[in-house]
Amino acid sequence: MLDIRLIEGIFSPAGALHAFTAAHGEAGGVASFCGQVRPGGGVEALELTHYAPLTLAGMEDIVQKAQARFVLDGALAWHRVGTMMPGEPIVLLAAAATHRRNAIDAVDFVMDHLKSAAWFWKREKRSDGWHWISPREADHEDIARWR
Amino acid sequence: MLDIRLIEGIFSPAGALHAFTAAHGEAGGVASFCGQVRPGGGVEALELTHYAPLTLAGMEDIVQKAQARFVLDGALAWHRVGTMMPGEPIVLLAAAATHRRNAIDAVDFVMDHLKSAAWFWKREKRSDGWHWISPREADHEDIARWR
Amino acid sequence: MIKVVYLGKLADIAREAQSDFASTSDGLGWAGLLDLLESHGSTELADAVRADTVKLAVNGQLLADRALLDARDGDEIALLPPVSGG
Amino acid sequence: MIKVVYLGKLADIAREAQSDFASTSDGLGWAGLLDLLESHGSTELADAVRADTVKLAVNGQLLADRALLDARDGDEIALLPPVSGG
Repeated sequence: MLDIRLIEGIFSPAGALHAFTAAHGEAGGVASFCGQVRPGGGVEALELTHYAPLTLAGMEDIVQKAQARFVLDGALAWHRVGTMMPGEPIVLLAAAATHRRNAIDAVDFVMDHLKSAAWFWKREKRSDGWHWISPREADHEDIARWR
Repeated sequence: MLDIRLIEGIFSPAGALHAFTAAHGEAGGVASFCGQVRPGGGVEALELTHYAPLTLAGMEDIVQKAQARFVLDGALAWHRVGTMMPGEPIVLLAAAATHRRNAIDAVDFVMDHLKSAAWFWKREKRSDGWHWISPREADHEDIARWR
Repeated sequence: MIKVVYLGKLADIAREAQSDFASTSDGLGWAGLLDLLESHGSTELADAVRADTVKLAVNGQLLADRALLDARDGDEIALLPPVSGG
Repeated sequence: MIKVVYLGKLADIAREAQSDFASTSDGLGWAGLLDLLESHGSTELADAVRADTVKLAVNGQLLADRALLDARDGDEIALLPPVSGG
């Protein structure tokens, strides 16, 4: 099962993961990663802009690459867009597989690619207004691991 | 926060993960892995025996090694003992960290070490009775990755 | 009419999320787009779009090379600066 | 009294989870333990415990070398075959 979504409001990672795991009772295991808006550093809000004609198709492409590379029973990739507050979830990934290494590696692979190859633009609100976030060098190093 | 437990009954991985994530709102992300009893192959039940004076201390030792190696805000390791049915969770791991690579790698590291270095003995019930499970060669290869 | 969509930081520089430009009988190419952005927008906008890291999509299809741009009436051009996602 | 705990497959071979052996004034060493297992249990049990992969713990402390065994009255010896956990 592939479950790939762009989400405009807040969502419950635990609820999503529970449903995904229940749908994959045949798998040996489920790996997941949930990224959340980090509080502190003066960040009051985070905004993710996307470009609808590319973004969801791009996420699907990344997850399909993961499916082609790792033996998976299913994968989930939910990504918030819009404005979110510190502590709120931004992205939830999950992969179910017979062998745990495939599940863990698939989550790792999809997260690296979402970071540097998915069509999201991020800005942070601080006390002095909004600031665009530039791509981090580390993100490009992370994706290079998979080549 | 370290939350390491041996659990004698069934538990809710989603509930545990929700509480762990809520306790780590300051982390950038939470990685997890949940292993469950695989249905099929004629397996009717799985039994995990442990040796109380060693098992929990051994799990704590593995998680502390992960903490020393990766920069973590917290880690959770819950492991069932006793008899469990197909589809039921066996083990839940979670790690919270500022940087996702640390969280994902910590889960991977702890799982590999639990598989080959924790004091659990596993047997499966099939139609013809109980069968002890031998260590898999792959488990030893997995742990060797971290040396 | 050709719609131009500004993503990320480019929307700040353009001071709008998108512009509608009148189409001509000729297609709109890369040089023509930069001229339009400079005349209807600002030199700053044209310069920001000219940066090598900005990619183009036409009707949701990424262009392999910006020099291939040939937009017609009804097309939507998206101007895509480097992403900072996840 | 010295308690011996059988883990995993060893409990099947011993047909019990643990045995209580009377202690003597001398400590119980590795050779003495194997003799006890053979006489009170079976040759099969003694052979299974003798396998290089079986480790010993005394009072919850793993022994680095089985030859170091020197159990006294009140001690608990655990016989630990290879794990198959997770």
